[in-house]
Amino acid sequence: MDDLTTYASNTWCVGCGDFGIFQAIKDAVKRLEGLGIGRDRLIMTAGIGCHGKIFDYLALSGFYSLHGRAVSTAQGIKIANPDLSVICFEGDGSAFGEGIEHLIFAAKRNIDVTVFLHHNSVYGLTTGQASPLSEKGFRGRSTPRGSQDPPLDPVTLMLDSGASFIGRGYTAKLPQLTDLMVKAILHKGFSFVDIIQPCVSFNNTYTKYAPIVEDLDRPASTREEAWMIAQRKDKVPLGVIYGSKEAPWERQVPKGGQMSKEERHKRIRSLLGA
Amino acid sequence: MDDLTTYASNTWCVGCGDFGIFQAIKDAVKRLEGLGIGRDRLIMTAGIGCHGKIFDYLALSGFYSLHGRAVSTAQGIKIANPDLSVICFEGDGSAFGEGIEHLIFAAKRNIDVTVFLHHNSVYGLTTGQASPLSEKGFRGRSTPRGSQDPPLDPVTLMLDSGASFIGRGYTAKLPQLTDLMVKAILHKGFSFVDIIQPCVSFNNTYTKYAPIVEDLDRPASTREEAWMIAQRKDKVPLGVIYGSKEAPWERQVPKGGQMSKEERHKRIRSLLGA
Amino acid sequence: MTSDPFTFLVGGKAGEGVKSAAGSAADLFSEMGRHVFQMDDYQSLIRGGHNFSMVSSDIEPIWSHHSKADLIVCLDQKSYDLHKEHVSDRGLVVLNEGAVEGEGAFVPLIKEARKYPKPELRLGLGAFTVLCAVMGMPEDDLKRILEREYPKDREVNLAYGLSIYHATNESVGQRFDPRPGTFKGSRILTGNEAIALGAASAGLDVYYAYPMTPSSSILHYLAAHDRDLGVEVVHAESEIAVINMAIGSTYVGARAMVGTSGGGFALMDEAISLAGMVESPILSILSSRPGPSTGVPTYTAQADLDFALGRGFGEFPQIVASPGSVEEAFYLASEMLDLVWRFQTPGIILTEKHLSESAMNVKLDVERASYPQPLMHTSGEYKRYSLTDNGISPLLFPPSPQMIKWNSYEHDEAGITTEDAGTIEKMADKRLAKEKALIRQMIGMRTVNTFGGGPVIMTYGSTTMSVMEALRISGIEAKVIQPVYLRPFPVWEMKAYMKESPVVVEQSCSGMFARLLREKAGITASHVIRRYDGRPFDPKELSERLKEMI
Amino acid sequence: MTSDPFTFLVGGKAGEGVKSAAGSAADLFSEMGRHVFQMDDYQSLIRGGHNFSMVSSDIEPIWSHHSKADLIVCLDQKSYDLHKEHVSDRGLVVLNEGAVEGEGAFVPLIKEARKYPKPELRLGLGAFTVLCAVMGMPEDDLKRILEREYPKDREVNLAYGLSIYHATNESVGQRFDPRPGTFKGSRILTGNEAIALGAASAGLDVYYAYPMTPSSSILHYLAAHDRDLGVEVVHAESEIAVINMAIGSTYVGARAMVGTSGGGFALMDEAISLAGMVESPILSILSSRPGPSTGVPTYTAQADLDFALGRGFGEFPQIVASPGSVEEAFYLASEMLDLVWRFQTPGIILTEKHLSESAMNVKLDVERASYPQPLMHTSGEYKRYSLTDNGISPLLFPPSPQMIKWNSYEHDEAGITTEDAGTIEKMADKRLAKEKALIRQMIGMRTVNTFGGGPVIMTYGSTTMSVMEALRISGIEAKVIQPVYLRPFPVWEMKAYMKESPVVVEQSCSGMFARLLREKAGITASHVIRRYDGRPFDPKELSERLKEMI
Ligand SMILES: Cc1ncc(C[n+]2csc(CCOP(=O)(O)OP(=O)(O)O)c2C)c(N)n1
Ligand SMILES: Cc1ncc(C[n+]2csc(CCOP(=O)(O)OP(=O)(O)O)c2C)c(N)n1
Ligand code: SF4
Ligand code: SF4
Ligand SMILES: [Mg+2]
Ligand SMILES: [Mg+2]
Repeated sequence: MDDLTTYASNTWCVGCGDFGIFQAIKDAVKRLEGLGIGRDRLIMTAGIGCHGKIFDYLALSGFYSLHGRAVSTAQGIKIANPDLSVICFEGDGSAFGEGIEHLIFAAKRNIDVTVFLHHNSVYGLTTGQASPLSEKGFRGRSTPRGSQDPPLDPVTLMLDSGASFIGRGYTAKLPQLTDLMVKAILHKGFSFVDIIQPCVSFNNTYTKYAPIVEDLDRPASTREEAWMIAQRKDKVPLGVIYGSKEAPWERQVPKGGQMSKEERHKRIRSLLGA
Repeated sequence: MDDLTTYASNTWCVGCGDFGIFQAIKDAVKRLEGLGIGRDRLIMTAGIGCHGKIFDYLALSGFYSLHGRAVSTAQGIKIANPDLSVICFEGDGSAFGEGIEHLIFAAKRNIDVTVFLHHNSVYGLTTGQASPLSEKGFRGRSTPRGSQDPPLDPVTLMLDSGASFIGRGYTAKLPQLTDLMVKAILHKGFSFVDIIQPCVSFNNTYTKYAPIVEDLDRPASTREEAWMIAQRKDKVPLGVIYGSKEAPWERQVPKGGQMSKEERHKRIRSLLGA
Repeated sequence: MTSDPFTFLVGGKAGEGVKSAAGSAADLFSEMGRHVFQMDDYQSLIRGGHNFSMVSSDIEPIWSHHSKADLIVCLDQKSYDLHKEHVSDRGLVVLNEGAVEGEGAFVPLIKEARKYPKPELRLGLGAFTVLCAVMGMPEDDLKRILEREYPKDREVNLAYGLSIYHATNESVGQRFDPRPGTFKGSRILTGNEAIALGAASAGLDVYYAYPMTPSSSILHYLAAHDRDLGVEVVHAESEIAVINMAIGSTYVGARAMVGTSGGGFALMDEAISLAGMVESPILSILSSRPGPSTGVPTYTAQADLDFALGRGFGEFPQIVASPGSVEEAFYLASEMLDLVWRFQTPGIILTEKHLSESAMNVKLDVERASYPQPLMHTSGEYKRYSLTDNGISPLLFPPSPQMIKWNSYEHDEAGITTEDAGTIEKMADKRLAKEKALIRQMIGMRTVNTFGGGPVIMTYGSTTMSVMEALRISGIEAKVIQPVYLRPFPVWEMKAYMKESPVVVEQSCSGMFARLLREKAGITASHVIRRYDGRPFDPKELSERLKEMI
Repeated sequence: MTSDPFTFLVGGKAGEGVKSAAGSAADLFSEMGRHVFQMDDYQSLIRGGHNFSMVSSDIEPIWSHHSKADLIVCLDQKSYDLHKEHVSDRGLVVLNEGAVEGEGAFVPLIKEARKYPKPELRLGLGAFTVLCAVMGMPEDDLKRILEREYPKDREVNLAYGLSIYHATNESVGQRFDPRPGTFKGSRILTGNEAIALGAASAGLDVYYAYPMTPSSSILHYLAAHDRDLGVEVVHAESEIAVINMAIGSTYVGARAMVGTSGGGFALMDEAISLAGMVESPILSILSSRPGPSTGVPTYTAQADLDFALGRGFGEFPQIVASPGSVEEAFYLASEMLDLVWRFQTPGIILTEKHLSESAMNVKLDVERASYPQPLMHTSGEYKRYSLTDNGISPLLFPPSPQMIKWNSYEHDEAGITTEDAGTIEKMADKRLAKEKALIRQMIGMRTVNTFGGGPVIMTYGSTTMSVMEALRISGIEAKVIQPVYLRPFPVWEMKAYMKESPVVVEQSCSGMFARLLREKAGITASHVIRRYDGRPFDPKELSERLKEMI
């Protein structure tokens, strides 16, 4: 057991893609330390689902949030203390079902938090119902004859909502995933990493993705280009899809100058005209 | 007072774009009657905001829903009785702020309801705060120094989410708006009409839009093309932007065969093995 | 007829078929005409960890599993370590040879399974076969039963099962001889299945849900039987969508229901208030687990009582009821659907994981289920919120040439928004009148169950089952009072007990139910027996605590 | 010092400046050293409709507007039709000449305004000028005051004002001579502003909200003064985002607050339970309007009492308090922020439109505000949920080399998820221990206000103001008991009144507060005076009803 792993016993299924994400983030944390981002300043939040269990296993400070709300919790942390780097582990049910509004608005704000999407296209922890990212026809316990509608595309939606960094990784390609994580965390502004994460128990997509994943040569240089990349059906591009230097969300009240009790009271007295 | 107007006293501000929407829907209802869709089968839902007041004024059956939930209410009506045509009047705060998840999933399902967006880029009824569709820099009572982030684009988002009919109208161009409404309601599947609706009290956009609106020659023939149209910044295209014949959401339990009490009890007895 | 209890416990990792082994055992005992209770204890994970299931059965009606088992089959070491003390005096512990160390009889469960693909998946079948063997089942019966219970991969399963059968016969032989009973023709159902079927019997048209333990099996069951039952099932994007869609469906006259647990129901709160205002008859199932917040998802608790009773803002009538057994769950679901349609107001069935996911064999009479027949508008001008003496306005559904307006704002009789002081007051009075009418109706109904006689014990919900079983096995004479309806609280019945100092039994830390009794009916408990570690009461332990107190 | 009441009423359409005319009048009386109460009655619309505002003032402390006015200025016909009966015996009605028909003095308000652009927007200024004139204000004073109150478009406003001044002098002349008082150096604040300032005094760092009447003015006020006060203000996408962001902010030690009304607060319910579990000190402002559901957005009610008291699922301590005046709102906001940080659990300030949006002039002592100083971890290994006698675990905020884990699942001391029975029980006990510690703390605090002596009247929240004013103006001797804290309910103080049969006054239809008194403290009301038409009590009418009863 390394020093980034807690004593919690790991209950992911053998072969689950989540192990890859766990390994990659540990490697990323170590790389970031080399780059001056100490693990004390790296705060995680997590949604509820199999993905969220990373909260118990990873020895970082953080907040195990509600199903669907980890992106809001993350933003609240960042807003209150912009000196922290905030990373958010989310499931596709949690982030694109229950709490999709928060993801869209975090991207719109371009707030400097990073979201890692455990994209297994299924509700894992609740035993395999269709998720918003499940293929049409997915047979789960709530759709025994197959789901009716096509999946949302996370990259397209994040792009159109205003995310300034978008990447896609695959739990079977760890060095690339680690790399993406480091880049996403270093990015100033909202960053989103779509991580293909097969669920061996309810949606084993290793065989589906293995032949169609493909590394991108270079990131798209415009949103249009990135959108086109996202529309590809034949291949699933991996790597940084888009990255731009748009101004991130900023506090209106500079945090550096957090006011003393005395200063505050003085100002309130003057507001009260007393 | 015509027979589509109730006795409720109208409290929209003089000059409000909502009057245009009110007139257009009344004209559309009459046109639809000519096409065999009686007003008894046309059910409306409305969100909470200035837009929602149309519920009180328009003499149709319907459901004055919650802020942000009119699209869900509409779907519940359609699911329970697919023989009805369901139209939903929504504000940009209600539909793209509070309840954006429902809009996205209605589009994803391609369920046969129609959403009319009162797009005034402001929270009207709560006295002028920035909405998710407000321009960057909008000064409202919650953003006195100007809002920080750019607006979402409703057409792009609806397109990404899977809407099969998308149009844009303008309250200053009534015949076109009426036309769009009729087409949207006749469309089988999820239809969305983005209606530019100036708010004379808090965001008077008549002068902004008048010079830049432009009629589209023809609808886009692919989603890609439609997406490109939506990205245009110089002109604001009006008319049908996209329309396709994708299979709409369908009941799994055919409504036609709604079961008698006797039949149901028989089947339950057999399920119980009794 | 004397008692002849028998309890089977099987433990192992998630994914090893523990639950289905227990399910097969339950089928077996039920077929023998015995009464059966099955309780599954599992963790919030998909593979690994520790799960166990218990099946208790008797020739008399039985209300709970017992925590001392006659046969314990340990598929893994953890099961042995955790449960070795739970063996009854005459009991037997069977160990998975090669995988588990300890005292007991070794059976080569995994060894034999390794001869076939996916050996772990077969262990449950092996455990069930052990049970059959120690009960002395003839080989032919076993074959027949295995084919029925494990129809997939038939050949392999049969071969494996027979090898375990022979191995068990060799190492243990017949050890038990549970007597056949007379309870024939019953059906094994979980509480959730009973609720689903009860609602379906009352004409449920649409069920909306977002998965959440321990309510999800209602969704799964109805989705699996949608066409059979004529119930449209929608798994929507969130609980907020769920409840708003469902309320939308009631607008056109569809009988709609939703189900969730605390977190999801909290999200529905705004819409419960909406239902109060538009007067929508929406029925919600709230199945509890330990909270607050995400809490302990797969375990049981009764700490959502205050929550269930305090839904929504503003004033409007609400109905909350909680069933005390699987059988009651069935009839109550239909009765509640009837009530919400009669009074056009939201209702909640409050239950807990212990009832939702435990199974009993029951005989149900579909004809006894209620079937809603709401008050319909017949003729003349229609006004959705017409003022009547009892506050109930007749219903009319589209399509109709008349205007039917449901409105979340305060409204006039026609459903048009109002800010007029007089109308605001009248409409508040109308909703209050409905509450009074509801109480009049309830006074004529059975709202409280009473069992037996003697010193008084008060309890409710799934804990009723634990109390009943504790009394049964210990022979304590007591009178059990179980309010089925919790809002409006049946003070008219309960005030008869104002002078009593009952023992209260509940699964909450702060004693919520005892407080409710005190505040609503002036009943002060002499003792409050609480359990709040996520586990249901063990009837034996409970009976000992009860003995000290009464 | 005898009483010298004076009431000004101005009515017109939304957009005509009714509210700001009343605001200017309030400033004027306040400057005279008089006590002031301003109540705005407006509809849920932006232009048109009917709004009116009332400013009552006296040389003695005053707690409410009066509904009989000494001067009524009717900008439109509706105002006249609705308010002509509301004139006091000595009172005067002024009519907008040419626009309003009726009995009274005509002043050419709109006629003169038409000489300038946007005439409607100036009517409020005109109404205010009428007030100045009938009070005999010298022309120079008027000029100074108009320049201060209407700084925009100065020239035109002054010219218009003077024309109205002369016209009024001609047609009416001086009619009133309200005496100057001694209450100098005060500041006019609404309840919402007082809450905002009270929280800011207690070190508020972040305020999150989504607009909702009648809470929105907290958002507007703090947004307008964010840098002055050092409070970051975020208008997020929904109330669910609001509360989850706010709770996230508390994780890093920021004092966070949210504000909303019933609908928005209902949506926050899941996160309130989250706060209970992670032990987040989050303070919420719940400002009520008539419900259920969308209800009547711009009016007042006290029908969310049960709602405020019953938030969240599962068991955890909660603090609910409701201020009875603008002054109390200020101190209570700071005290509540202190308490939630001390006990690391969610708190709610329950108030109503009538207090939130009504204004009083007050003198506040910022030094008397509380300032949270939570228990911090000092040394050694850090465990977020360390078990202590009183259940309170020390806090530590990132960045820190230690691991700080807040967890919505049930957890061990370090914050790691658990399903262990023993740990589940311990953590439930820990949260219950905090509740007990909270009660011990509250026993040493002022939790109930009592005023005067005589027969007992019980009330709470903004209705306290109506009751106090009713007593003052009628000279009825009575003892007013106002529980400021509602959860935990201060039974230790209230049980002193168990033998009383108080008159209860509240703004709910079903008598929620009376029920609370009965259920929690065994206090049975002799009479419950209820008003639930969206309007606050009129002190005069209330005093007459009280007279009959005590
Ligand atoms: C409000 C709420 N609704 C439902 C749940 C139940 N729930 C827990 S995990 C989960 C699904 C998780 O799916 P996903 O987010 O894709 O995560 P995965 O398990 O696949 O990693 C659900 C529905 C919950 N915890 N809270
Ligand atoms: C849950 C909830 N939150 C907030 C409100 C208050 N509210 C009423 S209308 C409105 C804004 C309306 O904006 P929009 O939807 O754009 O409608 P418009 O008034 O501009 O037509 C808000 C925030 C509410 N009614 N319900
Ligand atoms: S169920 Fe799927 S996502 Fe969950 S741990 Fe198992 S393999 Fe992973
Ligand atoms: S505030 Fe704006 S949107 Fe509302 S009625 Fe007035 S002009 Fe129309
Ligand atoms: Mg998933
Ligand atoms: Mg708007």
